Amino acid sequence: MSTDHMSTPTKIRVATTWLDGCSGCHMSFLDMDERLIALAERIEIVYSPLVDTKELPEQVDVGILEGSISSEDDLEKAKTFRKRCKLLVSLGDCAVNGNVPSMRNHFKLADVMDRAYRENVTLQPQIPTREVPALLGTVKPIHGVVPVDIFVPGCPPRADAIWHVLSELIEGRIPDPSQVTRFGA
Amino acid sequence: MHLEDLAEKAAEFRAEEAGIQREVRVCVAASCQSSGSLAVMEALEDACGDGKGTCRVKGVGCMGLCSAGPLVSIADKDCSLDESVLYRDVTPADAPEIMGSVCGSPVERLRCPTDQPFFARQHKIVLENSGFIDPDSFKGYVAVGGYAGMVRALSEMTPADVLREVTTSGLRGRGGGGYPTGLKWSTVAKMPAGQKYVICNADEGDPGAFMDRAVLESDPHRVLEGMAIAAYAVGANKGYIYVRAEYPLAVERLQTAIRKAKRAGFLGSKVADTQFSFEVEIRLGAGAFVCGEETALMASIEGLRGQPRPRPPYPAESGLWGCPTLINNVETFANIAPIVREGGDWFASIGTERSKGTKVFALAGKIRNTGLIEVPMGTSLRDIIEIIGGGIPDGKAFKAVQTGGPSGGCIPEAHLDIPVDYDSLKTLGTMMGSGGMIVMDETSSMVDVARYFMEFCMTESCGKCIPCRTGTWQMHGLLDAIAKAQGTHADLALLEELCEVVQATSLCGLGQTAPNPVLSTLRYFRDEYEEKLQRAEL
Amino acid sequence: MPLPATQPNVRVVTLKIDDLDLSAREDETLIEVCRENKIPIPSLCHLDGLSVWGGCRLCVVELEGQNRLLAACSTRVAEGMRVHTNTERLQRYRRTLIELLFAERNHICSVCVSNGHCELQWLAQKCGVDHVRVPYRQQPYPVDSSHEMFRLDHNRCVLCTRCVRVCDEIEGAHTWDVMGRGSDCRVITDLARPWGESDTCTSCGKCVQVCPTGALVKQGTSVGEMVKDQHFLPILARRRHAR
Amino acid sequence: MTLQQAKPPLPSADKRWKLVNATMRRNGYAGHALIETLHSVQDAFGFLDEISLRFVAASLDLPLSKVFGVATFYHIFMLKPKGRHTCVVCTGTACYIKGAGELLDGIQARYEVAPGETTQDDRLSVLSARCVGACGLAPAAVLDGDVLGKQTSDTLIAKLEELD
Repeated sequence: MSTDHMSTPTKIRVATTWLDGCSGCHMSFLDMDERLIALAERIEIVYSPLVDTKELPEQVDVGILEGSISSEDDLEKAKTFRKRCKLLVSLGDCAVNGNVPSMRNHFKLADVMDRAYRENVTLQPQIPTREVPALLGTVKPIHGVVPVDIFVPGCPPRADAIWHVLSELIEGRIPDPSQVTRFGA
Repeated sequence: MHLEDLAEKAAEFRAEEAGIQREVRVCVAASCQSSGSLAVMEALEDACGDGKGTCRVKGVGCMGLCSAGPLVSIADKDCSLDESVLYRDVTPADAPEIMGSVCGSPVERLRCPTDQPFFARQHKIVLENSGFIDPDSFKGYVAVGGYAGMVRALSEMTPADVLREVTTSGLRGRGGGGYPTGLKWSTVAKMPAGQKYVICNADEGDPGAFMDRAVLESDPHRVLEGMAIAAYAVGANKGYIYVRAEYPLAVERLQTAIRKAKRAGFLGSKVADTQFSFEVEIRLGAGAFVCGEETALMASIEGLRGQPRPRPPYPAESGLWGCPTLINNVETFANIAPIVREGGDWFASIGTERSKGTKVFALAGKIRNTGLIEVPMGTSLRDIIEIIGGGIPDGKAFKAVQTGGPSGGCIPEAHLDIPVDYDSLKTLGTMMGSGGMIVMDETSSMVDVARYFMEFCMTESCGKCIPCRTGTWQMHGLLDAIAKAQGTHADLALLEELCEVVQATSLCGLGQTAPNPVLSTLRYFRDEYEEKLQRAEL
Repeated sequence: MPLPATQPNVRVVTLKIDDLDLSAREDETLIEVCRENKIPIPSLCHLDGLSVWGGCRLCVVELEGQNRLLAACSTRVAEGMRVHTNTERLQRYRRTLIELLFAERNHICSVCVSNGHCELQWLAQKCGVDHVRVPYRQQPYPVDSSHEMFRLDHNRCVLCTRCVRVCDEIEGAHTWDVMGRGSDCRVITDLARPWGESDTCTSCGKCVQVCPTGALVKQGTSVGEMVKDQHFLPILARRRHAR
Repeated sequence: MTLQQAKPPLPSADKRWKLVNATMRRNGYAGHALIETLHSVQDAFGFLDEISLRFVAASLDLPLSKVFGVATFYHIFMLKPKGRHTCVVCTGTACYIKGAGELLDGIQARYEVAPGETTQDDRLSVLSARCVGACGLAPAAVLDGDVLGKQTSDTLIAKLEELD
């Protein structure tokens, strides 16, 4: 992390995305309210569902992932984030431990699909095959597929916790989120 | 009863056999029985019948070379041809020919030379009667000097004298840990008088170990005698033998032995006409390896789930039903009678500085002579494997020898010259254990071996403490991934860390030693792991 | 587990825990002395008023001059002991043990009725467990809602056996026990039949109150609503003991 | 305060219950005779069912959950009836090194049963043991009580095929 204070501090380039989750962690991020303004002076969001950019840049300082790895698409995104981000953050319980999406792990994938797309559907029950990414057999936390540097548990982590983590990163320190959040918090 | 009375009895029992000119000994221990020795014995009995009672066919205990069973030995009176002739791989059809042979011209085609190192290099104390006496015969045991140790202790020694002999002998527990037996006994003896127990741990659970089984099946009275001496020394009047239900033959022979010893007044109230009383009861295990751990074993005797409890308090202080309890394993008790009989100094003259006496090993795996051996402590592994064991069959190369079962480790070629004793094995990252020695050749994968033992520990974990219950599951998963060439370097790092945590935090010995097979294969065969990781990461 | 009977004349010993000079009765265990003196020791199976179990291993401490770690719950104090309760090594081991527990069953805190009032969740935070490095076992377990007042969710059970002990030692019913072995262990009522069919359960609810997690809860509670109250335990234990 | 627990009546007229009762009587109906008693039930009936567990619990005055906990802790106790024949494959270290895995794989391939399972037609139960102590004969299996040494998958299956 750059701590070069000679001139105007360079902004930290941050990318975020949501994988299999409810996007609640991103909502919690927005709950930072007026602190977002202060944050905007220190970080630059280069890619996120919250902004318009459609391409993840090649070089990113901090990548923040919400949600678990449930589909081929999630897996690809996580790998790309890992490749392009210096630091990777797992934000929220789904990213950190699989949380609610992982509750389907107790069932066979085919049974889950049947329940969702056949048993409870009255009109044209069928399992979608096109334009939706294939689901993986087992839902995993992000660090189950790529190395992760910082874990911010919580469902969702409170805005204060996210603020703490980002502030520490801005100051060039590696945060210890267990001071401010926990599983299920 | 005094020693002279016992000697008189022994002489009397021997005299009953005076008319027998030829004794045919057929091994009827489990391994030879599995190879059909009972049918051989029957055929020999048929062929033996000259009606004059001068020939006797006798079922005896283990003769050691199990891979060549059924084994039969013939001893002809007044024939000095190495005292007896040993035959291997005998079938019922061979019986007439064997019985027809006369002193001096044995059946060469079946002959198993007894001057080969497998027999010649052994030194038998625990197995001294094994293969000679009928395990079901009380008279047979007394005739060869059995119960002399007990009678000597009861009639000529105080409990303190016995403790002194056992301490002087330097005997250490043969169950694995190597705790000094004299010290253990003294601790129980020092507890205030009252109800005390003696337990014989015959829950031989290490896969690949069958020493205790052989002792129980071949010479059960020896174990009872050892227990009785122990009970006298520590002030106990009740003993339990906790034996695996998987050893029905051993159980049967123990039951017979207890019944006969009791009838002869050598167990029960007023043992050998003294004020000392000692009752022995058998308790069956029910398929739980963890019950080899002493606190779990006691829980099992109490009719509970065999889960260990934290120590201290040690059993010597608070054991069975909260009473002071002495627990030793079969082989330890089997050493007691000779020690009392011959003296602690005699025993201490055998073996090494810190490991006295002999040790029985069960040789198995990729080795030519599979079976049971007894050698002085300090014999080198190389002697045991290459000379006594006859080396590796099928022209394969030696890779490792595993000692100590699921708690032990694998020793590579480079360390084969170390003397086998408690302390040397420990420095190699393994342990003596109960005496199983599994030899592996170049075709064995050490990652597979580690996974095998971890699977064992995982399924045998009692479930009480977290590190063992779930740590072994995790380690097994990681080993499985690595063995299937699906593991990463991160997996290996995690495996090593789990090894440390499980070792340091588990409640009992099972968990504390469960990582040993992994750690020792990593220490000597790390390249085999690395190779699999590389294949996974290609 | 019965520790040896205490002497009628109990002596006092002095010892050092984390550089604090302390005195204690010689029949006390390390965890009791630590709790008295507000030295935090993590533990899941130990509970004041129940017998010692020694299963969770979270309370392991270092004793100077000894290589082996000791469980504070099952180690009596001794004169001159020098104990360390929170070294880097111990912290690392405790983190791993908690991770192992989270991976063993399906503790999904966010949808648990005990969320916010769970000892496991709380310990994870205290010990700095912010993720679980080992793979999850992914073994599904049943939920038993057959009892009219209480519910048992095996997915959240840590096998601390507090329920078994309180039912046996305090209530005297011994409705609970543990079946199976290793990771297949499960707490059971009677012959492992549904709890609601138990003819030995007195529905006293002590098991629910002592359960550290959301494994045993009251019916009708929703996420985060299950708050447990264990203050009864030392009082009952003392009175039972006095008889 | 002593509340004597009356001994329960035998579950049925089946003579085997008397053997079970004898074991308990010999041990003075003490709770610590539980494992011995379960052994005698299994010896007599081949497995432990709910009736027998309840009878033993009541006779020894033990909690049901404790009896069930013990019965499921020890691997030797079976809660379901076994097949007409039982084949125990030894998976001790010596047998493992010499190919016990292949024996189990062979049985699995031929009869589609894993250790601990019984064939659909109740003909054969397959079990694995942690060491039957016949290491000199590795790999070994025990078929209806008889030890078969130095087996290969083919020889063992040939033996199993001969069963009725």
